Amino acid sequence: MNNWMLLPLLGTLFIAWLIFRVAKSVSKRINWNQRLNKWTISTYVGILLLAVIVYEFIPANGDEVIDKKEYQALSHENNLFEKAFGNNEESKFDSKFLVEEWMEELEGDTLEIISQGSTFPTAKLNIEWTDSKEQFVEVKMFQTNILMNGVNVTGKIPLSTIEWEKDQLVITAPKAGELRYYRFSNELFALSIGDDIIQNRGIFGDTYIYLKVPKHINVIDKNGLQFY
Amino acid sequence: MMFLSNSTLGEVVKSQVEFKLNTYMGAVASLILVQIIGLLFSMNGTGSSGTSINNISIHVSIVSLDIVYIFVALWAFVIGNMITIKTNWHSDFSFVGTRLSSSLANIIVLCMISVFAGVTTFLSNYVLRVILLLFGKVDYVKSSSIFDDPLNSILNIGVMIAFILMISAIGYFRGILVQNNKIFTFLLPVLLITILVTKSGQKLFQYVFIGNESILILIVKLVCISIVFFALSILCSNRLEVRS
Amino acid sequence: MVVIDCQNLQKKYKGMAALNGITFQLEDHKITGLIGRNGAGKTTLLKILAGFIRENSGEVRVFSNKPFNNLRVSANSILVDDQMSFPDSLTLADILEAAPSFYKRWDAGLAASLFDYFRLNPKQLHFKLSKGAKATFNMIFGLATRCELTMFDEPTNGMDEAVRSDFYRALLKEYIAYPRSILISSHHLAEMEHLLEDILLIHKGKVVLHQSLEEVKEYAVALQGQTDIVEKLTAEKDVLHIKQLDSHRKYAVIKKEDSLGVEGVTIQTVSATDVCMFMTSERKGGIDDVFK
Amino acid sequence: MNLNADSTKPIYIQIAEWIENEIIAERFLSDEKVNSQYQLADLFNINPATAAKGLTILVEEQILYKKRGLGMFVAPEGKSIILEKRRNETLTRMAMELVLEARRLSVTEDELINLIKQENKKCEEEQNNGGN
Repeated sequence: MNNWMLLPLLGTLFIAWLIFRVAKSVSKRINWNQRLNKWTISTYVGILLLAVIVYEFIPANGDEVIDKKEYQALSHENNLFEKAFGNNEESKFDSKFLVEEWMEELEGDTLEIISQGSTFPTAKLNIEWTDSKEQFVEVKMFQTNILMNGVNVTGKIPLSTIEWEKDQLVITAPKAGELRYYRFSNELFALSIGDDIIQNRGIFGDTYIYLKVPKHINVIDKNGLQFY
Repeated sequence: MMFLSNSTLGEVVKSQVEFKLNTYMGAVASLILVQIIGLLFSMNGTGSSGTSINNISIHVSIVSLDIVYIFVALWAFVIGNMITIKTNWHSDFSFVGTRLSSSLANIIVLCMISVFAGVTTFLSNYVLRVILLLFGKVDYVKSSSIFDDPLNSILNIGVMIAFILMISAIGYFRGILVQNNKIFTFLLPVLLITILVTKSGQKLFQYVFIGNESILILIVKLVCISIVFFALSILCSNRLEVRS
Repeated sequence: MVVIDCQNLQKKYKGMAALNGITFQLEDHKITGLIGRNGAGKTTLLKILAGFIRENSGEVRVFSNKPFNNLRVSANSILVDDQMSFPDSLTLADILEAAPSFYKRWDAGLAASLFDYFRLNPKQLHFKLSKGAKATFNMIFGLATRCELTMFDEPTNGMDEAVRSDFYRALLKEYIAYPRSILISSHHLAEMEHLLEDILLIHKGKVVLHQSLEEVKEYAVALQGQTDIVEKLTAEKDVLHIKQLDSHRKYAVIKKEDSLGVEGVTIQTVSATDVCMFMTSERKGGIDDVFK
Repeated sequence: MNLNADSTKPIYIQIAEWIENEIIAERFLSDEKVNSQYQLADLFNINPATAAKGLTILVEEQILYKKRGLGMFVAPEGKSIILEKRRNETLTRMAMELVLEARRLSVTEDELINLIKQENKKCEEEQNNGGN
């Protein structure tokens, strides 16, 4: 426990204390009688119980929080893929991550890779050099698992788009957007015990682009997308 | 002929508990206000984590009990303290009672209030859930409800009750000390800060509150601490003079 | 039967002796007036008897128990004073409703009719009452408990004249209907003298006199007449009070004796109030001495 | 009903006298029950013990007698005792005052006796006149 960590806590306590002070002086002025008190308390308890029941009947329009085992499995898949990707072991790529693949014939001897729409790279790129003498470049795009607070949001994140323009591979980041979720907890955040905390269940997957390029082609990677 | 009525300690404590529950009804009602303020502060989530992937920022707002709980804990301290103020302590002696019976009745009432506060705090979360789901335009993650994991819910309620009880016990103890000697008003905060700042004090805190293997152990620890404070309070109040 | 038994009771506040060796016994079912000047120790004594505060030394027994922290004493005694407090959140009606579960002999009918008679507002909060209304309510509460030992500390403080006489009347009626031991402290002896059976006069933390009221009334006589004759009569006697009336006449109070009839001196009775006043005054001449 | 609290007479004596007056006025007849100490206390707003003391005096003078558990009753000869007593006490006292006053005014004993005789004659004449 750090001493500085106490400061925001003390701040909160101070604000709460102020609220108490005000509430106290206000309540002194109101002449609460016992009947009103009893009525208030029972009404409040009634509302609470009603809320519990109503909550059960609100249809679930959201995702479930995945459990620990599933989280570990997904995390493992991502790790395996990343390793294989870095080692150019195409055979080990998990086919479920594949988003799309195609071939493109280059006109010249250079391939320029351009990343736009974002100040930082939105995809990871790796190149496998082939012995082919032809002008064909093979492209595969992958997307690995993304988890936030135990929610699988993989399908909800739009991917970068890839376009060919005269020997240029243009990777455009999706338009800036926002995903907002509420997750309700029965527990005290401050008291979460052990290392199995839902808040920690996050996997930050990526978009991967795997190119097979003939050796004689010169690749210009201005934005440094290449993965080493 | 004298007609002396004999009351047993149990009878007197029972009457005092009933009387005090009636007396502190307003204080219990104030808990509702406290919880509502806490809920308003919790509207935007008590904790949130966010990250940005592919230009998309993802926010998960966690609506937990923490903010409400901080308010309620403070409330519990104030209530524990309030029970010891002169009018309340002295009014016991307008009726039948000894210092022991008053202390026991106060402790029982604090236990009952703590249970009420713990349970309502836990349930107040559901009011927020319903309000956010019905009136807020956001996606939400289907989160566990009481019925999904009853055992865990009960343990969570238990730890809340135990925490509130402990804080009210501390508040009560503080009140009794101040009734004994006004100097404690200043002495106790100084003592608390000293404990929080020193290494050994922090170790003690860590031992008690952090790194518990299970919630159950934490509950047991909290209840034990409460018992210690209550026992000290009984000892300190047993010589307290009234209306002097 | 003895209700209160004090032996050499002492109590100090911050080094100052409030009670300095009080010894007396109180028989049951008597109305006793606890009389004394301000600071004589009346309130301290009553608080010790009620078990509110603890004596420093000496013995105190109420119903043969030490009153401090004793349930039996608490259940059978009540001390009504202006410091009597009730929770701020309860109305007067709430308080009266809560009382029967504590006091087994609580007389709800009496409480209700006195409450009506004195036109108290049942929805009023105790701490918001005026001084007089508070005293009236406390008095009603004290009477309705029907405790075997009922103690009043300056009960009429703040009450107006009409309420005072109503209070004394109510107290007497209650006492006749349900006899109990009543101890009333006051420095206005005259207004409640008719009620009392005994007087317990204390001064500077000590008991000066504990006798029946009639005895106190006959305790002393006043001699009034020519200075030289009065002086001759009171020579070698215990003079309680002496006052020069004019240039040749004197007024002296002495303990009562027979055969004082001497020409030139009139003999007058001395009221209980005056006896108490003379016995607790510092100087024989009273305030007049100061202006000599 | 009020007693004279400022009177030099003790309250219990005033109580005793009140009962005596009631007996003389025949509001209590012989062998009839008189007010109990509690009734007297209530009536005169005094402590019952004081009232009891007044009753005790009358019992000692045999004006009243006590029946255990029932209360106090007027003795058959109660009224005559009171009259006798009053005659003795009151007249003696008045005679004393008369003598003192006469001395102060230098009136001789014979003159005083003559004065009394005169007064007595006047009274008798008035009674006779009234009778006719």
